[in-house]
Amino acid sequence: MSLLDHLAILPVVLPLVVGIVLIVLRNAPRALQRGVAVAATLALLPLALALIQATGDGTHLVYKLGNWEAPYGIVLVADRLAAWMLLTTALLAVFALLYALTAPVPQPSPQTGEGANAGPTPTYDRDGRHFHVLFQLQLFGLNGAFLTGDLFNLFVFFEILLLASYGLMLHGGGRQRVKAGLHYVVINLVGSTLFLFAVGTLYGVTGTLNMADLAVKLAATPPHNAALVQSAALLLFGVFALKAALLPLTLWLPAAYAQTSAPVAALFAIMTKVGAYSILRVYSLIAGEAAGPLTGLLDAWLVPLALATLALGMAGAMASTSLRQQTAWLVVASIGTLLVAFGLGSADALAAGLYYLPHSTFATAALFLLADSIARGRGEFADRFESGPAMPRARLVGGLFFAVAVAVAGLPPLSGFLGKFMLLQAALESPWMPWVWPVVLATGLLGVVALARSGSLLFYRTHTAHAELPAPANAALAPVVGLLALIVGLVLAAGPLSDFTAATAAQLTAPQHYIDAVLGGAR
Amino acid sequence: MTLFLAVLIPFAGAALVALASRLGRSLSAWAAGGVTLASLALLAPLAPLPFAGETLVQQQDWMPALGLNLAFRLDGLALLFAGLILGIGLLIVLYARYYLSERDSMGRFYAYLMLFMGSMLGIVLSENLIQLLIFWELTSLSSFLLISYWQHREGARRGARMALAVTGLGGFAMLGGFLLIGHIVGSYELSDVFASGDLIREHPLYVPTLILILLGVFTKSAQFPFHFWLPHAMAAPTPVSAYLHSATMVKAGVFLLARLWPALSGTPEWFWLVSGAGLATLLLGAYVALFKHDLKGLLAYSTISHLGLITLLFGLSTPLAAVAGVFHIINHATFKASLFMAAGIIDHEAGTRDMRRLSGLWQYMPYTATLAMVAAAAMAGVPLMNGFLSKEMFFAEAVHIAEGHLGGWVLPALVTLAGAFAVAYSLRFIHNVFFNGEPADLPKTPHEPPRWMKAPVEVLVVLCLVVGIAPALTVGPLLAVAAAGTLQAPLPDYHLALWHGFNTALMMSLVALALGATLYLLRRPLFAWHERTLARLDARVPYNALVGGLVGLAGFITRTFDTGSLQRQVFLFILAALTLGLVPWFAGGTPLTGGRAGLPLDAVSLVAAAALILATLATVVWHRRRFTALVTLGVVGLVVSLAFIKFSAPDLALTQLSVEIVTIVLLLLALHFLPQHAAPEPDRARVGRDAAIALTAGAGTAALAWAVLTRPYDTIAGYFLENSKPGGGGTNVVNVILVDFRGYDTLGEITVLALAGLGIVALLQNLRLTAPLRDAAGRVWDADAHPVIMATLTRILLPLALMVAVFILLRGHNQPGGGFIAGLITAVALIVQYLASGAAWTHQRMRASPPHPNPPPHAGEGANAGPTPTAAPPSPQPSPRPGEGANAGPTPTAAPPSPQPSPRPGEGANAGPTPVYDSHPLLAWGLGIATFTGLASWAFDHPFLTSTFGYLNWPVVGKFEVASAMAFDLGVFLVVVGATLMILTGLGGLHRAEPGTKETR
Amino acid sequence: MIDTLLALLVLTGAIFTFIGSLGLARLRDFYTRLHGPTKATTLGVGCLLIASALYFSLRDDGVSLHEVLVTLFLFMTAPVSAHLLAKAALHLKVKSLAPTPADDRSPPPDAA
Amino acid sequence: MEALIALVIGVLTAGGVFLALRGQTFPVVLGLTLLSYAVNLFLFIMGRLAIGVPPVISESAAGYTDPLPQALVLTAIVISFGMTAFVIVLALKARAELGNDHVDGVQLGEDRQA
Amino acid sequence: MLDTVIPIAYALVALAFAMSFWRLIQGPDAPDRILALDTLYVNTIAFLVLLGIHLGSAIYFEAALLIAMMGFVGTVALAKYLLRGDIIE
Amino acid sequence: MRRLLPHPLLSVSLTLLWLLLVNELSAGALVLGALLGWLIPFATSRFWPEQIRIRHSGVLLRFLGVFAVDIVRGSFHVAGLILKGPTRLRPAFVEVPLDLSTDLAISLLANTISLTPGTVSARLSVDKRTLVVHTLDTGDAAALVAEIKQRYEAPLKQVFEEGDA
Repeated sequence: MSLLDHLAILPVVLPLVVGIVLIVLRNAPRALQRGVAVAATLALLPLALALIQATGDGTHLVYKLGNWEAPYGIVLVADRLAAWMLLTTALLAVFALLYALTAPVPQPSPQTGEGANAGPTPTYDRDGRHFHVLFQLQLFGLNGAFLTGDLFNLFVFFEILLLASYGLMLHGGGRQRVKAGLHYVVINLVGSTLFLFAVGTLYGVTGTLNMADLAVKLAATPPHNAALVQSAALLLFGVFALKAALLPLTLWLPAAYAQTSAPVAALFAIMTKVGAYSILRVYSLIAGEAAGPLTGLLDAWLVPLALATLALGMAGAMASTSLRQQTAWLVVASIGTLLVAFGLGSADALAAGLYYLPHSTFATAALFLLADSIARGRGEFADRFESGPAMPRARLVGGLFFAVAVAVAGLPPLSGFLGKFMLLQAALESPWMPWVWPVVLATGLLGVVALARSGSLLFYRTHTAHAELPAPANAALAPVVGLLALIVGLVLAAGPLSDFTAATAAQLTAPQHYIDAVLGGAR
Repeated sequence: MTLFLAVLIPFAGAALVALASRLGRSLSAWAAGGVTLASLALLAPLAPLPFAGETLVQQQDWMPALGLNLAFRLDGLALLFAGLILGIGLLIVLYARYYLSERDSMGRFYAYLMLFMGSMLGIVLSENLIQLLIFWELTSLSSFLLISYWQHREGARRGARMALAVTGLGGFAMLGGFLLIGHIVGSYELSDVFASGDLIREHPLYVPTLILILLGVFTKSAQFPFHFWLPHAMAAPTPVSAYLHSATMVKAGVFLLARLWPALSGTPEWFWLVSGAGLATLLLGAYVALFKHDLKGLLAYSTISHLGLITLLFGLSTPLAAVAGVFHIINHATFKASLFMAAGIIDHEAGTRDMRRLSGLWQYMPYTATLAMVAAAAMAGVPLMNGFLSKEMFFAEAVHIAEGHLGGWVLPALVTLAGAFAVAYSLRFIHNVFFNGEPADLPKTPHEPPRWMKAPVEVLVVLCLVVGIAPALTVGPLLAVAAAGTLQAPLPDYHLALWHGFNTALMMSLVALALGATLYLLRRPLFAWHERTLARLDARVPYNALVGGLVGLAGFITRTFDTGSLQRQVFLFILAALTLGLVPWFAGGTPLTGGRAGLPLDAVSLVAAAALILATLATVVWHRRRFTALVTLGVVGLVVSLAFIKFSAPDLALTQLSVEIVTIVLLLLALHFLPQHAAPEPDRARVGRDAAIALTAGAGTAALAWAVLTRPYDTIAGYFLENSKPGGGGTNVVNVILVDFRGYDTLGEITVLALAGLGIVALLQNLRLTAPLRDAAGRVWDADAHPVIMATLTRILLPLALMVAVFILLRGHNQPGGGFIAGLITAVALIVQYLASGAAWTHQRMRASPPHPNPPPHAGEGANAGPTPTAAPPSPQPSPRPGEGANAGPTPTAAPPSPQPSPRPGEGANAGPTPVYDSHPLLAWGLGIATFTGLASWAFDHPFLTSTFGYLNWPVVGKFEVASAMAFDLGVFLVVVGATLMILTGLGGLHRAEPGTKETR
Repeated sequence: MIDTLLALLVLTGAIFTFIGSLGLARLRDFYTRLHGPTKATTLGVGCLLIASALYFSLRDDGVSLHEVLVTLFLFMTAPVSAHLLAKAALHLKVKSLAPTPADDRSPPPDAA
Repeated sequence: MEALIALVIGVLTAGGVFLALRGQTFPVVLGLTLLSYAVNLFLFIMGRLAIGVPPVISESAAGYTDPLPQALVLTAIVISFGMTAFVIVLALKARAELGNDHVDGVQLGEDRQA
Repeated sequence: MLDTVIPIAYALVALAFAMSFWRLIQGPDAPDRILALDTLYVNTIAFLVLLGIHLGSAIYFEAALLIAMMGFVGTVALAKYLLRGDIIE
Repeated sequence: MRRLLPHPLLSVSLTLLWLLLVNELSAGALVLGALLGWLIPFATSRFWPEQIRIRHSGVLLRFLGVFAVDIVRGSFHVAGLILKGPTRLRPAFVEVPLDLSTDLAISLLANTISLTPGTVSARLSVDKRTLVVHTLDTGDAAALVAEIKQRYEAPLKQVFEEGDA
């Protein structure tokens, strides 16, 4: 076996090993730590691309951990969807990390009640201990979750990425952050409990944990077990919905994302997508066309909830009083849009959702990063929507804000528009169309209105500064530019990319291939 | 891809212009002009094609699968608009160069202008509807930037946002409309759409399609009731108004009417909706324009009115009306742009646009006045001007359409009335500004503008005249191709001439002129009446109320939903889970109880279960008596482990027991720093509600458990039982599953543990808590920190416990036990030392000795080639606590417990008074060993974590097993010890923080 | 014979275990209650463990002595627990039937 | 026996849920611990109840219970241990940052140490 | 002989368990509860030993050993909390 | 010697312990046990800085014998008291002055007292000179103190402390 045969596990093992190395290097010169962290994160890119390449022809790369056959051992399954998620994660991680390395932590404003501190402001990765370790292990958790083909293993990786995210979320501390973090942690712990109840029940009925095997077993569920497995599958949905922040389980998100540090919030842009991914992965397998009592299980739930989430997200964005808060609500809205696509379930809709997924990830991440620069540039006014001093380099930052806002609002010519276009087009065939269209279109408009108001307040309605404010460094803006470049890339390469997502969607709507690839050896 | 390039040039030019502005103000103007010319030059050679009756379509794949391609089209209509955009654009560039003041950033202005120009060109040259929409939205965005150009002005900001919101609304609606068209036709290409006109009109979705598209059109072209944004957009610099709000952007709406005319028009719905809105707008705009005191306000409403006129023409659905519409588009662009520029000149030179202050400017700027008068005459529809010609055609069509209908006089009467108002406001524009006595306290003394500021106006005014006098010679061919492009069909028979004889239309024109003059003469009573009545109606009020209401509603929803309360979140989550879990059962058909026989009940179990239930209840009831609750929780844990034992899970029992104790220790540590008395419950209703949902949740899980337990199942477990020994080399199947079959889970699990440790370390940073000096009852703590008897005895226990840990670790593969339990035993044994002898004492002793027993040699000699910790006692660590972080020097390395852990020189310098044992190396070693064991299988061409085992037979010792899984388990062991110690010592170290220490980052 | 001994040991053990808990439940102040579990229960478990050792030694033809370990642990830890609890009770001034000794007022040797 | 176990799980869950809904951090932690007991038991019994047949291979064994749920529970126990530890420390951190031990940082009634 | 004794022994141990638990609930003071918990641990050991003899399996031995160790640690920690508040100092 | 084998006694005990743990007496177990018995004291040597020296092994053995008997006696005694009922008890706190000085000996004494008839050592004074003992049923406090000193303290002092002071 060459290293290439281990391709499916490399994106998982690499961050783990690097995480361990970084624990070892915790007292080494900072440059070395950073170098290792950046190199490792960058290295995920070629790996993800190689996986895209390897799965591009429809192959399911099945990696049998411990060399045990499929339903017994744990398998990793890399298909187009997994590769797509990995690539998105890797790209996002690079920029989030770069930002953490270069941008200085904002001075705590008097409002947050922290004492003023003297001395040079550190960058985010120096604001607390173990940033890089936590960051790498977060990637370990994310990549593991995207690749696993085992339901319980998914739980384990959920926990890894959650615990790493707790550490990252609370990194640096502070009153509001700790409060938001406490909520985030507790609600997710309750969620994990539910995950176990659901997995347990599924095992108790089917006697298996492998997702492909589960799909087979569940499809053959006898009628006297129907409600039981439906119940379990819906509970599982509840867990994923919580991670995805689907209504009514949204409430943890706005505070958590708004209060954490900018690079972490940016990285978290992918976190809700894990929930969405899981919904897609699991229910495309166990609730597909020929899934016995589970057929169409989520049909009645997902779309209305996602639409409500979208609406609530936009309402929150309209009502927000600071940019970070608004961005957090926009994350909610974007997840709503994404899940509308997943909920519609047709191949076209899935393709639209999958195209929209990296877009919304990059766009909201960019907005988080930019909000941080803005907050720093406006001194004590931070990112609150109040008339404040004109920030230094307002033209440049304002221009970036405009571009990012266009992306987030889903306006042309950026990829958000294309995603929504694809989504609306796909919705045409669906009975949900009379609901999807008005909500998606109306919330799009609300997003424009809300962001126009924010931009106008932050950049236009200014008075002269009475104090010297720090200008945002190029280094802090570069990741934003980078993410924007990715979004532009999504537009320019929309053809091939949408073909890829269409192929991915086709793969997902025909789960039999997945099942055969995983169980082929055992049967 | 010439067309594509022509559209692209302004976009690229925007960047160029912005860059050029760094080199000089005029340079950016030159650059902007150059860009416009370049685009023009690119298009010019293609112009003959439409004249030859050809339609140029250029296409490039973008998202072919979705029907979205880069496709451009040059036909007559496109050519006309492209010409208008670029031609007038060029004039505006010139004009703005002189209009903008020193304080205004030229580069920004021209960059925005170029963006807009490119977007506008994109709209008119698009072949693909979705692509058209993209450019459509881009015009909204770039006009937002242009309107808010003077961002320090409140009006500009508001106007820009309003314009964006209203046109944005239209854009989103139009997206829907286009998608429906695409759905009906199967393509977004205009060529296909034109070919499917009948298909569209007969489709059941025709009406929604039409309404959605018209929403886009009406918002963009400021049609009633969406007209109100346009006057507010006048806060923009005048060149912007002249360009966007007369010649181009607002024309995008009517352009679209023209563009989709072949596909959508000809139905009653089209007729009523379009011409209705047009007529209303025509009248309203004309009426309001008369009463505006702001020059630009007057022009804005006039624009609205004329756009209504054009809309009305397209709404009439006859080919001739469409031709008239196209014609009026041209004419309106010329005269209105020139009027705006004239207004800008007046504003620029006189310092105000308020007609109540302006008057008698004729004597200061006669030349400008002349130009303005000619243009205003065109606006009023005075003969010899181009405005007259199209208005004539319009009147004729209005009469023609109304003929033969009951009440056929209504439409002609109304349009004549509108014409009269147009005459009146044009008169007012001229008379009020240039005559009507002397000017009153103007900010500046007016004078003629610079030469080149007038030039654009001159050009346009000349056009007005030339077209007005000799239409057939000048505009005739262009109108013909443009109209042909609109109709996508042979042109109707029409005749462009100044004189058509005495017909109805001429009569209407004359009536309008006379009536208009009368209206103007009667202006004083009219103004007074208007002030009292209709002036108070302002469309902005409902708009603001709507937006305010939306924001308020959004705030209300958000606040109602998101109260920032964790309890609410948890409540919602549990409610959601209950709903999800219960819903499937309502369908019926699934019995709760299955057919599997159960085990008989026995007394001991009953007692134990009763104790567990009571202890749980006690914990719940006494949760505010915290210490007691903790003790009862201990009982719960104990009975749970008993249950594990009872039902054949010794491994679980061992684990549960150890975890239980460590958790209690943790909770005790926490309890010390938390308030000792709980706050009272807020209200009984809350408690009742929570109790209800808790009981429901309990009942739900109990039912779920019951449902599963009473059902038989097939499991994959047989495989594990069969393969555990032959395949995994161990007889304890649970352990083999953990380290082998599902070793990957375990790797993840220890990562979680390590993460918990690391996360806690990060969390503890800067954490300062003051420990209470008295207990809950107010007693001072006992003075004896480390009771001698306890300390002595626990020291004896340590080696014993370590021995047991090694035993448990080694046997794990074959008997209940394993790395996790062994790790916890070790950690607990060390914790007892902390408990009994104190942190300082223990840390001192742990510095030089490994806190874990040296693993037996053979455990390290399996597949795992890594150095065993035997060789590597963790090196001494200085305090990693941040409080002591004042030491700037590099903290001594710790890191990989290398085989020769020689401490760096100078290390002792920053070792604080109470050294803290650093568990990081343990953690790193543990994770490292586990991961490396997994990776080692790569060397043997096996997947990650493939295990291997064998039997060795040594003299004296005898035969024993060596398995790579054991090395993995060793890793688990080390992580558990490391993480547990890290957590507990971190927490235990809290009190050492002096109270009141200032936090430092 | 052995069987009887075994049964006797088991029964004795169980009875002592019972009596220990009975004392815990019945006696009227903390300090007297402390005696039951510390001694009777410990011995009870000791008896049971000896029975177990005997049982497994007989059954599996080999000496089974690891029960001794548990006994050893118990005998080492039970008095320490009892001592600490008594100390804690004295500190907390728990109600006592016997007059409690005066507070130990001398300064602590290693006050933190 | 099955009914008894189901009842026990139900009670544990109910207690856990009730405590998780309290306002102070300490009962919430207690509640989470109870919930984890409940779910561990639940997951465990998914291998059905069996007495005296531990999954340790030996010649004399009468049979074996399903080992897989046990392995899963073991993993779950460890994970919930890590999580509990984290949330306990977080509760302390919140106490320090928020000044009281309410989950939302609001003051309800007295807090003697504040 | 053994077979008749074991159920009796079970019953006695169960009763002991119940009484210890009663004391735990009853209190009245914290040391009482800790003592009761400690006794419960010891009772559990007794139960485990009985179970071992009953089922003829030595597999429960480690659990007993562990309970002996862990019960001690728990008791010590709880008692120390009463004495000092801070248990690791 | 001390470097190579810090606590010979401990090592032997641990080896024995190992044999008990694995519950078999085989060459392999012995080797491994001895190895662990040798290694673990290294690991824990810092926790046990002082040498434990035992003199008068005979005294120790006799003490252990007395102790074992007393445990059984004590248990029966206490069991009897419990069964007789709570009203018959005459509990008391008795202060025992100590002659022992090392922590180990004091601790062992305290434990011995706790395990034997009707007594629990409740508190050690801070100066380690007095041990407060709670008794379940005391007739004569002085006699009890004397018995404790003679029966348990004297042998312990002989074994662990003679010649040290």
